[in-house]
This record gives sequence, structure tokens and C-alpha cells, in this order.
Amino acid sequence: MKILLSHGDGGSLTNQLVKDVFRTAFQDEFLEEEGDASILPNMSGRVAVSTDTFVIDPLEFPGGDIGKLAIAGTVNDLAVSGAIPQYLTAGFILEEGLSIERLKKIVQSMAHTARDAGVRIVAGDTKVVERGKGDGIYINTTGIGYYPIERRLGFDQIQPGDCILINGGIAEHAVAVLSERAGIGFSEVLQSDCRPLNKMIYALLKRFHSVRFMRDPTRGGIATTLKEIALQTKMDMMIQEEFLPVRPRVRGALELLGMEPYYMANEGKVLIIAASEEADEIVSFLRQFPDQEIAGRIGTVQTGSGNVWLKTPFGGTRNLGMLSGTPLPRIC
Amino acid sequence: MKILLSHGDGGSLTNQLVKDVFRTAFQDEFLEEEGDASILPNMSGRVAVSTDTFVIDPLEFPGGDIGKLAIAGTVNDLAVSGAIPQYLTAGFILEEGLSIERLKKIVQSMAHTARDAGVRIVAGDTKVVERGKGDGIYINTTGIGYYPIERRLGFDQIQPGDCILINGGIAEHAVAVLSERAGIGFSEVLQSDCRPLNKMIYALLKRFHSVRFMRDPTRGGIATTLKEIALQTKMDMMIQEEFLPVRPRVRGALELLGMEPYYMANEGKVLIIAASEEADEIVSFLRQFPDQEIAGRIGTVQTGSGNVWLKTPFGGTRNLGMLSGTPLPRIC
Amino acid sequence: MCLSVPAKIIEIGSSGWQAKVDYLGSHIDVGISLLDRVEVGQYVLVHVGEAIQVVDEELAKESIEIWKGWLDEA
Amino acid sequence: MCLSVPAKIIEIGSSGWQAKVDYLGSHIDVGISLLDRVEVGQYVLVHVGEAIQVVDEELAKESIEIWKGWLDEA
Amino acid sequence: MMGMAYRDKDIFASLCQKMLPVLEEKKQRLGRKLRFMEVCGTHTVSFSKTGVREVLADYVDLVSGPGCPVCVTDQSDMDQMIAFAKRSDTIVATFGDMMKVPGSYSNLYKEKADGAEVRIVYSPSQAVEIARQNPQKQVVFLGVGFETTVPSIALSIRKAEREKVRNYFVYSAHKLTPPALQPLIQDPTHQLDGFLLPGHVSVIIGRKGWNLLESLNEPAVIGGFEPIDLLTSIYLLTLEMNKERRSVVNNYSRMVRENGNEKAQELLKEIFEVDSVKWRGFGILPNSGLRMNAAYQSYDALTNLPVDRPVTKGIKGCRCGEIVKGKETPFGCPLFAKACTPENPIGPCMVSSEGTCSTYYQFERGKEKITY
Amino acid sequence: MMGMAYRDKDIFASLCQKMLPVLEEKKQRLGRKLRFMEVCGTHTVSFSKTGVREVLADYVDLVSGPGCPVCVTDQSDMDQMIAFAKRSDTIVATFGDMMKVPGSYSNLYKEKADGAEVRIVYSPSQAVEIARQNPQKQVVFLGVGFETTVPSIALSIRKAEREKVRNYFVYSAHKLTPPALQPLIQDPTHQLDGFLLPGHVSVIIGRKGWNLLESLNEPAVIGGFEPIDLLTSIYLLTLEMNKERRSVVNNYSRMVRENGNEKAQELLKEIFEVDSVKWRGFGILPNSGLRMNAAYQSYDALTNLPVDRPVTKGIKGCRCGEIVKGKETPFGCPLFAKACTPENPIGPCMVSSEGTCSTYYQFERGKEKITY
Ligand code: SF4
Ligand code: SF4
Ligand SMILES: [Mg+2]
Ligand SMILES: [Mg+2]
Ligand SMILES: [Mg+2]
Ligand SMILES: [Mg+2]
Ligand SMILES: [Mg+2]
Ligand SMILES: [Mg+2]
Ligand SMILES: [Mg+2]
Ligand SMILES: [Mg+2]
Ligand SMILES: [Mg+2]
Ligand SMILES: [Mg+2]
Repeated sequence: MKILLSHGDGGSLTNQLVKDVFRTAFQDEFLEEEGDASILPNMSGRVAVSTDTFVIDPLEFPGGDIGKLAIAGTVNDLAVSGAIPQYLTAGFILEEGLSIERLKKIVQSMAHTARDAGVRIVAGDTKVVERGKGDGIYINTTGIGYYPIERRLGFDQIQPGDCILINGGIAEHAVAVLSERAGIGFSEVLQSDCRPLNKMIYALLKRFHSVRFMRDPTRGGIATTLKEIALQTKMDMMIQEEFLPVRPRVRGALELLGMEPYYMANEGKVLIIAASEEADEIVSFLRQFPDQEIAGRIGTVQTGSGNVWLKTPFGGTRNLGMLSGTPLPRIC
Repeated sequence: MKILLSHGDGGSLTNQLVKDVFRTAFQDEFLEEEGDASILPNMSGRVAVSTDTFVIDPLEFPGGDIGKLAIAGTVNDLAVSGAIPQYLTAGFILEEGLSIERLKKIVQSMAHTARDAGVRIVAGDTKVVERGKGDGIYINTTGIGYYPIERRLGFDQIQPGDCILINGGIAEHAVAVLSERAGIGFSEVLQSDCRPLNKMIYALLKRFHSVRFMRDPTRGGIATTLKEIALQTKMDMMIQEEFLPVRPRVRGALELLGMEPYYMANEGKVLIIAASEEADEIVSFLRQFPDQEIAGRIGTVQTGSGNVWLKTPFGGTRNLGMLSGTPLPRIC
Repeated sequence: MCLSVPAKIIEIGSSGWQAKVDYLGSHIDVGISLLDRVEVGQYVLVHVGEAIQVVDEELAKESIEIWKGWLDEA
Repeated sequence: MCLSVPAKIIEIGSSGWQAKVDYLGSHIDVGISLLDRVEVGQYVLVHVGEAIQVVDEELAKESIEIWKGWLDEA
Repeated sequence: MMGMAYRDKDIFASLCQKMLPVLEEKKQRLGRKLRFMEVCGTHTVSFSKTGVREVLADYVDLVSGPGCPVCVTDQSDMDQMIAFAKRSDTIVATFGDMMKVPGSYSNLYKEKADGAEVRIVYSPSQAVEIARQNPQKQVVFLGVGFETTVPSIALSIRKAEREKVRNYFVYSAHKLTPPALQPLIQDPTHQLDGFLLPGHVSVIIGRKGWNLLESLNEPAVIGGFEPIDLLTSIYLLTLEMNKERRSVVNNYSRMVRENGNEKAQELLKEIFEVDSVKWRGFGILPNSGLRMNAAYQSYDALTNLPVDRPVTKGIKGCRCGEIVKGKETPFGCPLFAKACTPENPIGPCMVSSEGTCSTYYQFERGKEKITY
Repeated sequence: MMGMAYRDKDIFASLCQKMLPVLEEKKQRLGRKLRFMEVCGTHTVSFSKTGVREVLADYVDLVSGPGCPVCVTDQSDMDQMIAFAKRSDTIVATFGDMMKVPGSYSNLYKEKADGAEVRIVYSPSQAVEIARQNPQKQVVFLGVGFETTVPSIALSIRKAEREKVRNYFVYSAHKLTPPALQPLIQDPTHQLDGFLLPGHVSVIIGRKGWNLLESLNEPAVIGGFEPIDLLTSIYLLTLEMNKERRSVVNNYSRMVRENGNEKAQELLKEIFEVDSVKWRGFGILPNSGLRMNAAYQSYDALTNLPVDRPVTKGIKGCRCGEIVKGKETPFGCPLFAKACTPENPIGPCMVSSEGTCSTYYQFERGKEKITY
């Protein structure tokens, strides 16, 4: 069975699709209500909101699919801000001709990831666009959470001397996706790091009190995220190339294509800025979690003027800017 | 200037676009923060959430554009549930090649409509898809509001004998959009009814205490919405064809194309179910608002078995089901 | 079998093949090549975008009047 | 000018035009038509998806050893 | 506004008061209800939509005839149309009505979801525009329809000719109405008291286009589609039954001339030739269809665009074949409103909005239970 | 893993300890810093990326040469490529490097946003696949590159030939390296102490491919791209300066043979012929380019796919022409890092990741201020 335009016309086929695919997978009393809006219980504390749209080719990749990504992405955006993600909404744009089996698989992956992360999907929407006006599936997720602690994370908390840490190897998501794209074909599977980090981050925040700021370096990679931090704080981020965790296979794939790991997307990574006194303990803490055994301290914050400096093992330095133009395979 | 793929890669062009187009138009302190999540103040009362994705061809139509629609649609979904819409998030999928001027116009229309409705846009996201994988612009909006009153609206409040009312002429949005589509070309402009209804609904709820249920009959038209109500309540909706407000020009356009107004989308209409004692007063109330001068009582709720009956002026009746298949121009 | 509506000609295109018609306030362009001659103000029967006949307005009025007269007869 | 990496042949395709190579654990298919003869286990220099030379492993080891020896000289 | 008087509720009520007793009287005399066939699907829908069917129900059984162009299209024609859609170099243009009609293995919606280019048009001339805008593609217009519709399709071919659009083709599955009525009149098992003739077909062929019925001395009235048209036409049919010698009564004189639209008739003769073609339910009917004639072969999709048409399979259990002949009502089909619904239509009669099954599904189901 | 030893930080440090004093001594003797040209853009990037440039900065000025294929492509060639992309029946296939390069009026990204079909490939053979999958389209591969890259492009033509793909074409803007060095050596205003020769070009042409330099008695070392390759090559160049009679030193012997890759050389001869072509900054250089030869005309985009190429306009204020000759550094361009950035590149040197301006923008800006 394939998605037809009529699945999106708001009539009986739409109703059937919602029932068969979405409600079955998400199973949430708030969704069951079939109202225009879902009614949630009172929320305590300040409320956190985040929205993201997921467009990815291929829809499935080693280590995940667009469904897992759509949950993890928004959950992580909330979590890195210090919030506890509670509720998600999901908006789908389906392309005419999409296999319903494939949709079910992806929706189930969303449901599974949401359960893993402990968040509930409370409202949804489905539209169908004509063949050639979409790319299989696009998903928007919007997340709502709350702030359990009074401590504020933010750019304004960052201080010179703070340490910059990361919870594992970079560029893994980008390489897993590249390797699935037609024509490049790495036949040895590279797994995306795509995963919700909220539980890990909650534990981190509970235990360590000097965490100043977190951000998930997704599109644009760590370089772009670090540059944003530098620009916002007007401090310099001093990064040691040697300390940047990159798995050899990821490095290899990128060297083959002439790409740099600093600009490649991550979907299960968080850059953490914390006081240097706690840095070593945080690294040990991070390394306990699965696939985070190469977490590490990658640099320090220094007074400066909004630059990101990368120091090479051979004595050079490099001024990292934001990503400028989508990374492409190169010959030179 | 056109949208390039690089506007969506999360790098410097993305940042520039967000600054030049979105922040400039929306101007909200919560957006200014540039965080992964926006931090909102404590919310009092139960929280309402609703999400919708807007995909429409053409992007601009008489009486509105996709931007106005994206605000009004989600605001109305919250409002008809009895909530006061407060915050919106906006997720954009832009197609490579889209004119940035056009994007600006649509974003400004969003900003304008949001201000009109008194809601704030507090978080956003932009993705760019390759030419031929989108249709100019798709927008997801997710709305958050709260319930100011303890009275609950819902299917379970509906009682036999209640009246069914509507706030104006039906099918206007669908016809305005059809008339813009290539090849049909009604040269006399038919205006969409697209508009946020939250302020009108707030006043309605404050003044009338017998309102049991509301819903905006968007995709699928009033027939589909009434059928949903009938199925949920297991009562019959008895509609008088004569009382259904349809502007002559709208009726004319639909007869030319062989389409029926009951299944056509509305974007500024609300079906209201209220106690019959208040019905006349509600009609007078509704008629005070602009473009609602033909608001009226269209039928009553009766014990039954989940049917929607349409009684013709000549003595026949008809069993209205949900929309089945997108309405198309027909020859017979 | 064949959905058609009677619409009023409000403008005749310069090519002579097309006219703009009004039906209950909605305006569209229709072909008029199937008719010998039409004038602004006339009603035509429109089917799939072509005018297939000129409405006989006299007869339109007459017929209903005849029925009304017949009603009065009894 | 020309990005190239030395990758190890791990499998030769049946057509004789292609081989699978490993570079730091990443595997891709590369063309081998520009080389006279290659064997599994050899290293080849890969540029835009083609192997353009067989790496001389002896010399690779020797050269670095020579420099190391020269360091010890002083 | 033209014709709106024929929707007048009060005149309608007064006419009922005077006409229904006449019908009742006739019914009494016959000892059974009257039984008329409304040939045209638009009439079928109009009777239901306006409620006039219900108003007449105590006196008249209305039987639907072969007047839905989608429903009478043979299964093999559907398969042929779908085969055009499967060609990768081809865009198929069609009226919206055809989208869901089931072929033996698929329908146009499914083909579209699988990547076929299918464009819905309101008017055939739009299809020529599509051809002009896609010079590297072949554009096939799926020609279904009766005498009313074919002239517009003929004009599209003329337009393509005039504008030198060489990649525009028509697949002609067009049908003529009168030849389908003859077997129904002559069928001894078929008890019909008369025919309500299609008003818009008559606009083209004229009152004299129904000479056949006159020669068979069959009660027949040409009627329009507004409530008063419907009511008065049934009344006139009843009067006609009483006559010795019947002529075809024109109760739609504001639209229908004695000779019809002669310009349209000539155009049809120029581009098409009459052929004996296959109808769903009827089989091959002599001189009942229009094929492209020799001079217009270069616009004929059938001869210019070869396709692999699959072996046509009948639709199991569907009674559309009987329904288009008026020998069965939807309520007589065991699948009606159970296995067969507009969401999952089994036969074309459930697909087309004019199809009898679709009309009965939408308008006539479950009415026993209602009281307002 | 092969070659990883050449990234060894400790060996590197030890070598520095011993080599830098030798450079210092030479500098003292000359009374100025040494001045070597790294011909290859990948060398330019490697010096910056690894930090070896900084390590040598006190002793050596490294000057970039004409070794970025994108940068030396003439503006008129860019306009030609963009003109191919504008053809509605044509898909352009290209290495990612070319996407942002400015033509006189546009670039490939902008054309793509306007509807041109542009596909980025990792390997030229993928372009042949694209042609096979789109038989109704013409596929043009934008052939840029030096001796290293052209054999792979030649193989794609062979593949198209073998697999009878008739809609595959190459636009050949390929260049040969040695002819571009001669004018630099012979330019009296150009003070260069020697050349670091491109390792991967040398893989194809062999050490003997640099006979010209040997005949001109120019200090020249073929080097690899790892930190130890870079350091030792500069050291060897310094030693070479002291010699009376110089030969081209092969410091990349693990990859580079005396005769290069003869199979690749023959393939080039078979498909291409040497021609005098225009380089950005240099103008026409004798025997410096490769055009498709007569036997392969049917794969030549230029002769088979006519386009309207617009009048080429120079880029105002851009100094790329001087930069590719090593006569200017990016810091000498008033637009560098101001009007001209990777987001809004003015010249190709700012676009290509190997372009000198781009490299300096990414790696060499604002370092004065840092202390770790
Ligand atoms: S109800 Fe369905 S199966 Fe039965 S006759 Fe009608 S279309 Fe055929
Ligand atoms: S900085 Fe820009 S303008 Fe200046 S030479 Fe380089 S590319 Fe040209
Ligand atoms: Mg976000
Ligand atoms: Mg995100
Ligand atoms: Mg984020
Ligand atoms: Mg919705
Ligand atoms: Mg909603
Ligand atoms: Mg909605
Ligand atoms: Mg709604
Ligand atoms: Mg985002
Ligand atoms: Mg097709
Ligand atoms: Mg093109």
C-alpha cells in the first residue's frame, strides 16, 4: 500500500491512516482525544519550547532513521538547555507514493525512541504532498519541557578558564548518512550517533554544579557551534586538535572525501562548558555511558574576541569559522 | 536573491537568513536568545497544545497566504478547544530557488497575523530542500495556550436538543484557492475566509455559558467535521440545507466545477454546538463581527446513531459522510 | 451525465473563440466556438469549459409562467 | 591539487576493473584499470575513486627509517 | 438569475399538490407504482440531492439508466487508459471523474502514486496547453463522455491542429446515447413505463435526435435538472403513458432545440466516425461509439502510442453491468455499502459521483430511521 | 596503517630540532628568509592545516603556485560550463569543488536554484551512471584537473564507450603542470629559491616528467603531504640550493616512480591531445592543456552541445591572477576577508578549499593575537 493524495485530504482515508499508523504506534491518552488541541496537566516551573524540522536523505541510515532523529533532535535541544523534555508534537509531510510499510516502520521508531527518552507524543498532524514535491517524509517535532532546577545555563554563565568537553566521537552522524547516499557507498557500516541524551544530561546536571552551558553540535558541526558560543560570549575557544575525539574509520571516510570532521553534523553529541575543577570528573562520568568511551576535554575558554582557535599537534593554529556552504566531496 | 541549499546547512548563510528574515519580522525576546530551546514564564492552568503543517498551492491566494494560514490555523485549533493561544513555534521547509523577497512577504504576513491574534512566535527552525523536493514553502506551526475557565468543552458535553451554529459562509477558503489554481481561473476574486478567530471565540465563551463544543471545519469541510462529532457522540446531526450559509458566488463557482460546499475547506469558520435557549443570541452575537453577517443556526443535535442528515428544501434527506477522496472538478 | 450551468456572457474575447461568463457572481472564460453567434448579455449553457447552447430566455420565462398559469387554472 | 589517500586492497572485483579498499577502517570500491596488476593486501593511492599507483611499501618504511637513522647520527 | 425560478420552493410545493394526485390515480389504475428510467446520471443525482426522489417515492420507482459515462466505459478501455499512464514518456490528462475508476489491476490514483504523470483538467483545451508546455512528452487525453462532452474534446483536437501541437492525442472511448436505449426498450423482461431523457445530450442532438424512441412509440420526456424540471417531467411522462400515439416531449425547451446544436454535430462528423463499441453491461452495441476518423489519425492515441494492455479481468461480484441497464438497484448488490464503499470502491458505479451506487450510498442509505 | 608514520608528532619534533638550525643558517647566509613555491594547492592547505607553515615561518616564506585546478580555470571556461548547465536538456556533473566558482554572471549553485540540473560526483565514473539512468538527457562532465585527475576522467569516457552510453560528454578544461612553471622560473621579477613539486601529479608523470626544471637547473623536490613529508622536503630544498648542479629530488619515493604511471600516460595520449590553452593569470601557455582528440570527438561537449556562451567579464578588483602565479599573497588583496569571504567569494581563489585565499582565510587570519 502506498500513500495517496487522498490520505491527506482530511477525509476518511486521513482518519484511517491516523488510526492505523499513528495512534497505534504512539498510544497516548492525549492523542486519543481527537480534539483540535491536546489538553495537558498544569506544568510547574518555567516552560521550555523547541521546534525542529527533519529532512534527511536517506530516510533510514546505519544507526537510525528520520523517526529516531526527529525525536532525539528535539529532545536534545530541550535537554541541552537544561530542561526536562516532557511532551512532543509531530507534524508529518508525506510524499504521494510513499510505502505505508515504510511509514509504519519510521513511526514505530519514533514511538520507540520517545519511550526510551521518556517523552510523550501528545499531538500530531499529517499532510500529503504530490509526488515530486516532497522527499518521502519530512517530520517536524516540537517539544515542551520544564526546568527542574533554578540554576540557569546560558552564554552569560561562561567564564574564562572554563573547560570545553564533548561526550564522544564527532562527525559520526554525517558520515553514516554520507555513506548511505548514492554513489559514495562506504560498504563498511558507520553508525550514526543519533540518540536522545536527556537522561544522561539530567544525571550530569544533578551531579555536577559547575556546568555553565551545553549545546548539541548538529548541522554545521562543532566548529559552527563553538563559533556561535565565541561570538555570543566574545571570548575565544581554544581547541586542541589532538584531543578532539574522532573514530579512525570516520576520519578515514572524511579524508577520502576531502571533508573535515569539525563541520560535520552530530546527533548524539553535546558540547559542555564547565568549570575546569570539575572537568576531569565530568569526563569520567561521560565515559560510563555507551559509545561515549572516547568522551573528553577538548579545550578551554579564554578571554578574547570571539574566535575559535584550533591548535595542531605540529605547532600550528587555525581560526575556525562557521560552516560556509554545505560540505561536498572534493578532488582538491 | 534566491534560497540556496546553503541557506539550510546550519552555517553562516543559515544564520544570516534567520537574522535578516525571521528575527526581523517576528521580533520577540524569546527568539532573540538563540538557544536550543526558548524559555517561557510559568504557565497557569492546564496547558493546550496543537500542531499543524501547512502545505498549500498557491502560496498566496485572495484573502491570505500560507503565512496567515499557518498562524490562523493553529490559533483556531487552540481557540476552538477553549484555550487562549499564547505562543507559537514555526518550522519552515524552504525549496531551493524560492525568492527571498517572497519568503519575506510571507514571514511578514505571519508576523502581522500573529500580532493581530495576540500570540508570540517564540521558536523557529528552517530547513532547505532541493528544488523539486518541496513546493516553495511548507510551514509547521505548533501552538501553546492555556485554559482560562474551568468549564470544559468536549464531545461529552453535547446533548440532544442542542443547536448547531456556524459563524458565516462556508467553502470560501477552498474556492479562493481553487480559483487561483492554474487552469480554472475564476477571474472574479473570491476571498478566503482565513483569519484567526481566537478573540471572537474568547468573547463568545465569556458571554455564553451553554457552549458545549466547537470545531473549525477545515480540510474535509463541515460534512467531515459534523460526521466526526456524530461518530464521537453517537448522536445525529440534523442539518437544514436552506439554513447553511453559502455566498452565491461561492455556490456558483462550485456548481460550475461540480463540487459541493459541504466538503470544502474553511479557514475562518467555527461550528458551535450550544444549548438551544442561547442559540438566537449567539447568532446575533456572531453576526456583529466582520464577514460574519450570514452566521446562522444550521441544525440541531438529536439522539441517533452517529449520522449527519441534510434535509433539502424540497423534502428529501441525505446522509452526509466524511469526505472520501479529494474533491475534483467533474464533468458529471 | 453532463454537468452544465447557464451563465451570462459579460465579455467576448478578441479572438472570437472565447467569452467571459458570469454564474452567480463567479466569472470564468469559456469557449464559444460551438455557437454560431453570441452577444454580451445572453445566457449560454456551459459544459467542460465550452458554451454548448444559447439559452432561450423567452422560453425560459414562458415555461415557468405556463406552469404557474396551470396552477391557477384549477 | 589532488587529494589522494593510501588504501589497502581487501578484495578484487570479478570484472578486474574494481577493488574494495580499506582506509582507516572505511571501505569503498575503487577502479584499478590504471594499474598493471594489483593484489589483495597491497596499498594503492586512491584519487577520485581510482587507484593511481601501487604504494611501494619497502620504500615507505625505508624512507622514514632513513630519517630516523639520520636523527641518530648526530 | 437564469433558471433560478426552477428552484422555487413554493412553486414546487404548489405543483406537487396538483401533480401528485394525478400520479396516485395512475398508480391506482395500474395496481402498481409507475416505473420510469432516468437515463442520465445527473438526473439520478438531482433526484436524490434535491429530495424529489423522496417526494415521488410513493408513486414512482425511478430506475437509473446507462447515463454515467464513467460507469458504461468498458473494463478494457480502463485498462488501456491505465496503460497509457504507465508510459514513462507520457502525461495523461483526464477529467477528475476517471481518477478512481478501477481497471483490472490498478487505477489512475495508484499509478500517480507510482510515478505516472496524471493531470486533472476542467476542460479538454487545458490538456492541449499541457502538451504545448511539455514538448518532450506525449499527452493523452482520456476521452470519455456522451454527445454533450465530445464536441469540446473535438475542439481540443482542432486547437492542437491550429496551434501545431503535435504531441497531443486523444483516446476516444466516447459513446452515443440513443443506441443504448433501444435494447432496454426491446428487452421483454424490462418493465419500464417511459424514459426521462438527458437534457444536455439533447442540447446537442436535438429533440429529433430521439426519433428512434418516437418510432418505438415509447413515452419519453426531455427534462432539465432543477426540482421543478424533475417534477414536471415525471408528470408529463405520466400523461404520455395515457396517449395512444406518443411523441418525444421537450420539457427543457429553454435549452433544447428541435435540431440541437448543428455546428457541434458537424464537428463530430468531421473528426469522428460512428463505430460499434463495447459498453459495460451491454457488450457491443451497434453504432454506439465514436472513433477518430482517418483524417485525424495523427491525434489518435490508440494508433500512435503503442502500449502493453494487460489481459482484462472482470470485477468479481460487482453488479455494475446490471445497474447501468437499470435491471438492478444498488440495494440489490450484496457488496453495496459493505465491501464496496466510496473509500474502497469495487465497481465504477461506486466511484463516479454520478454512478448509481455512489448516489445511493451518499443519499439513499439508512433513511428508514430518520425523523426530523 | 600505511603512511601514518609520516604523521608522527615525536619524530616530527626531533626532525625540527635538527633541521631548523640548518634553515636558520641558510637564512643568515642569504641575509633574508628563504622563498619556496609550493606548486600544489594541497600542499598549501597541508602546510596550514598541520601548522608546519607556522613552524617554518621564521625561516621560510612559502609562496603558493598555480596548483589549484579550480583557480587556474579561465573565466571563459567557467562561463562555458555554466552555459551547459542552462541547457534544459542537459545535466551537468561535476566535482563538488566547482559549485561556487564565480562565472561572469552566475555560479552553479545559483543555476541549480534556478532549475538547472547539477549533480555532484565523487568520481567521474558516477557521471556515466547518471547518463545511463537519464537517456533522454545529455550529461556533461565538467573536466577540470591536472595530470592526476585526467586519467580518471579518461576512464569515464572509456566506460561510456564500452557500455555504449551515447549521451555522455566531457568538457575538457584540463591542464598540464610543468608548462606553467617555466614562465615562473624565467620571470626575472620573481625571486624563488626553489619549487616543492606536487606529489600526486608526479605519481602520474614520474620524476622524469620534471626534466624541464632539471634542464633549467632549478632547485626542486617532489614531496608528499604529511607533516614529515613537508618538513623534510623544505629541508631538502634548502640543501639543493647549495648545490652547483641540481637534479629533481624525489622525496615521495613511496608513491612516485621515475617514469610515473605509464598506463595512465598512454590513456591520456589516446583520448586527448596537447594544446595551448588559457590559464587564469597566465594567459595562453604553450602546450599546457588537453583537448579531446579527433577519435573521441563524439564525447566532446564543446563540439556536440552548442550553447550561447555570454561575453566573459573579468572580476573587478580580484587579484587571483597574481595569486596563482605566487606574485601576491591574499594579505596583499584589499578585498581579502572584507568584501571577499567564503560566504561571498569574489574570485575562485576564495572558493576552492585549496584556493590560496580560502586557505589563508581559514588558517592564517588574525593569528597575531593568539596565545594558548
Ligand atoms: S455496490 Fe459496488 S460492487 Fe455492487 S454494483 Fe455497485 S459498484 Fe459494483
Ligand atoms: S581575496 Fe578574493 S578578491 Fe582577493 S584575490 Fe582572493 S579571491 Fe580574489
Ligand atoms: Mg530547536
Ligand atoms: Mg536541533
Ligand atoms: Mg541544537
Ligand atoms: Mg491538523
Ligand atoms: Mg491541530
Ligand atoms: Mg488545523
Ligand atoms: Mg481543527
Ligand atoms: Mg533547528
Ligand atoms: Mg506516464
Ligand atoms: Mg540543465
